[in-house]
Amino acid sequence: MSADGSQTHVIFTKKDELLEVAQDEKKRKSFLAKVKRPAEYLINWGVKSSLWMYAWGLACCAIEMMAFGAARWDSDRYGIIARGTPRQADLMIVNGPITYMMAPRVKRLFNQMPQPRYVIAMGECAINGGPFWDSYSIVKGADKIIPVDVYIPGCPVNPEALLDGIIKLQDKILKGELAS
Amino acid sequence: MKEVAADLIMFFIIALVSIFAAVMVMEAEDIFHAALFLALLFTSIAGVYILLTAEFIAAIQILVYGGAVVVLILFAIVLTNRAGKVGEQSLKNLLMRTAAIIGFVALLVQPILKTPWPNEMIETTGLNTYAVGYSLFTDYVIPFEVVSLALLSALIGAVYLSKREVGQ
Amino acid sequence: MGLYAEDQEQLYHGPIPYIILLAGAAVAVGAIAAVGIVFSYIGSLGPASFWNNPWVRGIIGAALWAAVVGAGGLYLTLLERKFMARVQVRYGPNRWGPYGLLQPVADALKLMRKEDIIPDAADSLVMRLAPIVAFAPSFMLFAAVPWTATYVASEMDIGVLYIVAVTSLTPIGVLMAGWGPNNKYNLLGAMRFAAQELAYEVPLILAMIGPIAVAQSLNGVAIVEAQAGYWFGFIPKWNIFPQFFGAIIFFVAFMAETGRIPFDIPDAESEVVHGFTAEYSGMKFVMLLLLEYVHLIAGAALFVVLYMGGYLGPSPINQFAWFTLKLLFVILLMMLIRAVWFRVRIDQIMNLGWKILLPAALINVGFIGVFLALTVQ
Amino acid sequence: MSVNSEIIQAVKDEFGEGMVYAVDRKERRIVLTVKRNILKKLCKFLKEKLEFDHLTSIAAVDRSGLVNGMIESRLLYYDDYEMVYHTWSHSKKTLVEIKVAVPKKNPSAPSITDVWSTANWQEREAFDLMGVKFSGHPDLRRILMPEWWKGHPLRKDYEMSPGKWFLSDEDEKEEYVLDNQKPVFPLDQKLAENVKTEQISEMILRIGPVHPGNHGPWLINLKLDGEVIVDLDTQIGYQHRGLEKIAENRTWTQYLPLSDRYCWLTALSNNLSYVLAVEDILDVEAPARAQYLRTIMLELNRLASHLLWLAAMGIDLGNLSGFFYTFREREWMLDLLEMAAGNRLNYNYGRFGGVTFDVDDKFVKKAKTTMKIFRARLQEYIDLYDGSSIFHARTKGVGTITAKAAKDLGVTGPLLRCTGVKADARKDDPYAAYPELDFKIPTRKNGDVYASYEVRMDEMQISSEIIDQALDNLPKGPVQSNLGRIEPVGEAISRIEEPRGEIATYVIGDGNDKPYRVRVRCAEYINVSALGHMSRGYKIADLIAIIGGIDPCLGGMDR
Repeated sequence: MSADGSQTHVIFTKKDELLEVAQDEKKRKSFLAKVKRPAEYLINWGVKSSLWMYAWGLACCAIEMMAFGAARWDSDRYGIIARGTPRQADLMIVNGPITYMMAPRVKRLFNQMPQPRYVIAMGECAINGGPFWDSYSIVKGADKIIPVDVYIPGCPVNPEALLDGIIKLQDKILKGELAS
Repeated sequence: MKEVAADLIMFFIIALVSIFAAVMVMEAEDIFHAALFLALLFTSIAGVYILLTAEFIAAIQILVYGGAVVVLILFAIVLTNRAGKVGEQSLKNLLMRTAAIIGFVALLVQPILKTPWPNEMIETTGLNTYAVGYSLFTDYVIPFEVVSLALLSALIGAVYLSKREVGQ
Repeated sequence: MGLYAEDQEQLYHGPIPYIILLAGAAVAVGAIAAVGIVFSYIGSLGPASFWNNPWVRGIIGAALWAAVVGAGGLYLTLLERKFMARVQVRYGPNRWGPYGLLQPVADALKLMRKEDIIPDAADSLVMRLAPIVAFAPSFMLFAAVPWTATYVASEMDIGVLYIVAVTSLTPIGVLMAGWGPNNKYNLLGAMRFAAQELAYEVPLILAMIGPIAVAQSLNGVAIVEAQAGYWFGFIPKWNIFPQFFGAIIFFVAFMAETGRIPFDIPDAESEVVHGFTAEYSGMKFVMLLLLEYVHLIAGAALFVVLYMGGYLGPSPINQFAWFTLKLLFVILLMMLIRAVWFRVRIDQIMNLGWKILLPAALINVGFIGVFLALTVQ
Repeated sequence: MSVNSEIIQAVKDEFGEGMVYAVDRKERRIVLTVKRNILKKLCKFLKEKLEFDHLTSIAAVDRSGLVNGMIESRLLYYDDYEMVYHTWSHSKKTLVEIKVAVPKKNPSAPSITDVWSTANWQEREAFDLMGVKFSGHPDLRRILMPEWWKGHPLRKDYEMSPGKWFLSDEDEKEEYVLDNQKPVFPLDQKLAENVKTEQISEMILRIGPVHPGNHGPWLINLKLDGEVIVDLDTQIGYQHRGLEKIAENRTWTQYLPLSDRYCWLTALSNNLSYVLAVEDILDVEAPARAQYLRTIMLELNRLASHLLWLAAMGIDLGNLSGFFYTFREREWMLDLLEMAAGNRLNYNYGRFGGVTFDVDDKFVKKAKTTMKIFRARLQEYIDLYDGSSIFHARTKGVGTITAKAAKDLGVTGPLLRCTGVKADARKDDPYAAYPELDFKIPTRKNGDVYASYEVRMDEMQISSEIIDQALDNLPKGPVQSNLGRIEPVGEAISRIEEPRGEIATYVIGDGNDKPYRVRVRCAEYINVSALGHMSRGYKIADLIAIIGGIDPCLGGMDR
């Protein structure tokens, strides 16, 4: 968004609401922290150990995501399998540039995922538009429309890098630091 | 004595469920719900058969009515357009339906009271599957075959009706 | 695993994984044997004992099998993932717990915690009830499966017919799951499931007539006992040998009823996006997912009872263990088929069911009738 | 008398002297500059009398920014827009370029859809991105940009800002409602009315934009009678990144890595297509070693791409193991490509007058081993796929297309060769080291999905043999020639056989350090436009198999 506000490309509307929710969560945590910690840890462990990713493809990184699921990297080792419907997915890997035409769909798919849900911005395009930064049809980053947990740079991202990103995300989940 | 009491309790539960289901088949606003209540009705009637130790009949009841007939009805419903709910029922409609049901029950009261119901327990051998099969192929073999022919003709008729002509 | 072009020769990992696998198998067989011993003890107490009262036995049996089949279904997913992985030159889950053994636990924890979405346009009551209605019947049928000669949760006269009758209720639940969420893909998947189930129910039952006629009983235990003994002293008198034709018809039909590759059109991912489970999340999805696996166990159990001599086997391990081993064999066979076959198209499935399997099953029934008329008396 | 002069003579005899003729310096292409009113007649004449049965590409050029008054042959110029048509003859093996000037005010040209059906989507694209209207076009609407988009991005006076665009929850809801109620077949008015009144006998199913069987975000609107496809309308553009416009804002060299990204599976072909076009303008040739390296890499890329197609085919038809097996070997190809170019997907390997890096003996040795094992593995796939009767049942007689229809629809690559047409740019219009190598072009007769499967399997075998040959004959020498500052003047078109068909890059340089216009014809875009023709009358499950057979790549479709 430019300083004068003339070009309102993207607005993430619910920012304030999210802040409030986060503060409430903080209060609740301090009150019941001691009782809930082991249970939360257990649940978080379960969530992080079975991150089902949404099987979709946007661009080049989708091919590397497929390679990540295939024999050499075998995402199944980490309990990561691909589901074809957002209702059963926990992890959305935004693996390519988002066009203005695609953006509403991406947001809707994200909204269709049940909580807890996580987003990885895979590759430069999903981080800030990447090599197409000055194109007329590209949203400059996935975080303009949906909250993103982990950013993985690369063009395209190697499967190793994706694995690293997912391990980072798992650490975050175990600690309970969530973006969405 | 204890077992008879348990059977009675089970019978009343099943009877209540089946009456409820039967009424709801009529009263459900959504046709899909009505079909589901029909499935409940058929299944609970199978329960009555089990209480009468007619297990074979119960299994056939579930297999044919619960499994096949209801599934076919549901299948037909999902193939049609989603019609939505019927809409508000008027009071007059409700009263008329109630009157009709009461009239029908009143008609049944006389025969129910007059019929000499057998009051003693019938001894079962535990091999009633065998008995059913035996009587089906000896005493009732002609009706059985006639019914099967009727069903076959219905089947062929259905195939003929639904078959699309070549080039259409 | 030979994933790099250079290490084509280094396929051998050394003996340790195999030793551990064997040890694991030994432990599993031991556990199964222990359960079997408990069962045979209960069975040996006689009909007058408290444990053999129909009510007590029914309730205990239900609770026990709820736990065993539930956990079994859950771990069957792990077994399938590991097995498929090995077929597909990879490892499968191996990070969480030793050899990935905690993977199903993690999946279950996550799915329990998952938000349960009921869409606005959905028929919410039908959508909520659907998993239960679909799941309950496939669970009920374990009541009649004879695990040992003396232990059946509910020993009834109509045995296998009860199993078939109860299975036939599943499509109702699945159609509810298709209708409730108001999603076209759910509906398409459910319709495909129901059509498939209807088409294959008839050959399935017709194929069952063979073993039933040989045993002259619908009771599972009687059917198994009729297969006791050996031909020439070493070939067991299982129905699968004289009735090979019928066994194949039964196998294909129950594979189609389970809805697995090559007959997995109800939840074909690339066509109808997981079919009738498309709109479900959280625990409801788990129930619909387990439906497939419970169906798988039940179908395999029925196959073992009807054609593979049930719990019969040479004495060194007990009857329950034999049953379980045969069950696992059939299940692994189906998993292997799943791993290497393609998916059939819907009209091809219907053709196979109505035009090939049904006449074949009828002919099979005729043959068995003639055979029995010639041999018996 | 050469083929080219014969063609020119024939055209002269038919249309007289009212046009300008030229032949480029390599005798590879004839340039005809004509007036708008005879365009359609000329196209018909070329197709029917001279067997120009393949329309390669249609490019719209905004001439308003051109400096230097470029090429003398453009005598008929008096306007700011021009349409450039390239047509190729499979039998004569030569290229004809037709140029038509179009007025700036209300730009319009006659539609040639009824001459070559493949013009349909290309004209829609020209309308979408350049705003040229085509009179007589049956279905002229936007194709790559959403319908609410304002302006035509490829015009020189287009502002890059997309205008006011935002996404709040209300907007999303509105868009959702619009999405569901809008008639999806604009041509079918009766159906559109019926959709409004909910009285349709046919069911409408929307596959996409995100669907596991789609291979990427695009939308297929299906009109179904039961499970049988009555009609089909595709909406693409969900991955349109505006690469042709971006090219005009980068220098010639800066655009090299971006040209990889039309289609990520065939990055090397795309890249080399651009490089070859620019080399054509500059009139330079890469050294022999570089030509051989290009050939090796192109074939490795073809193998990787075909293996991914096989994997996707496995998933689409329900065989998961196929996916894992093929990806195992695909990783080897990527290892080799990474070893040579330094990246796994987008290699950026081509340079004007050469390639980026040389390879060493280690690479040669590894490549030879890999090819040896790969050929054995290929047999395994044939056992896995061909050995399954279900695979035969799912693919034989599905998505059948005749040779005539395929040529008319502009389909190229394995999809064309599986109908019996022996058309391959590697033989017909040779580039890199292909003329020096000995290889066959596999064809089949049936034109169904199974035939295209067989063609691709044969191609994999042949590709690995080509790589072996090229490795054996790899000459010594430099891999890069020194060109200095790159500011080409002129225009050129290059044709390359990428794994999915023909990619043609049409480049105009006006002496600046930036390209004036880069126009890409990707095989996927044209092949997918034939989907409707191929899938009408088949079932939904067949559609998945047909899409698998077409092997779409979203990047190439949307660019």
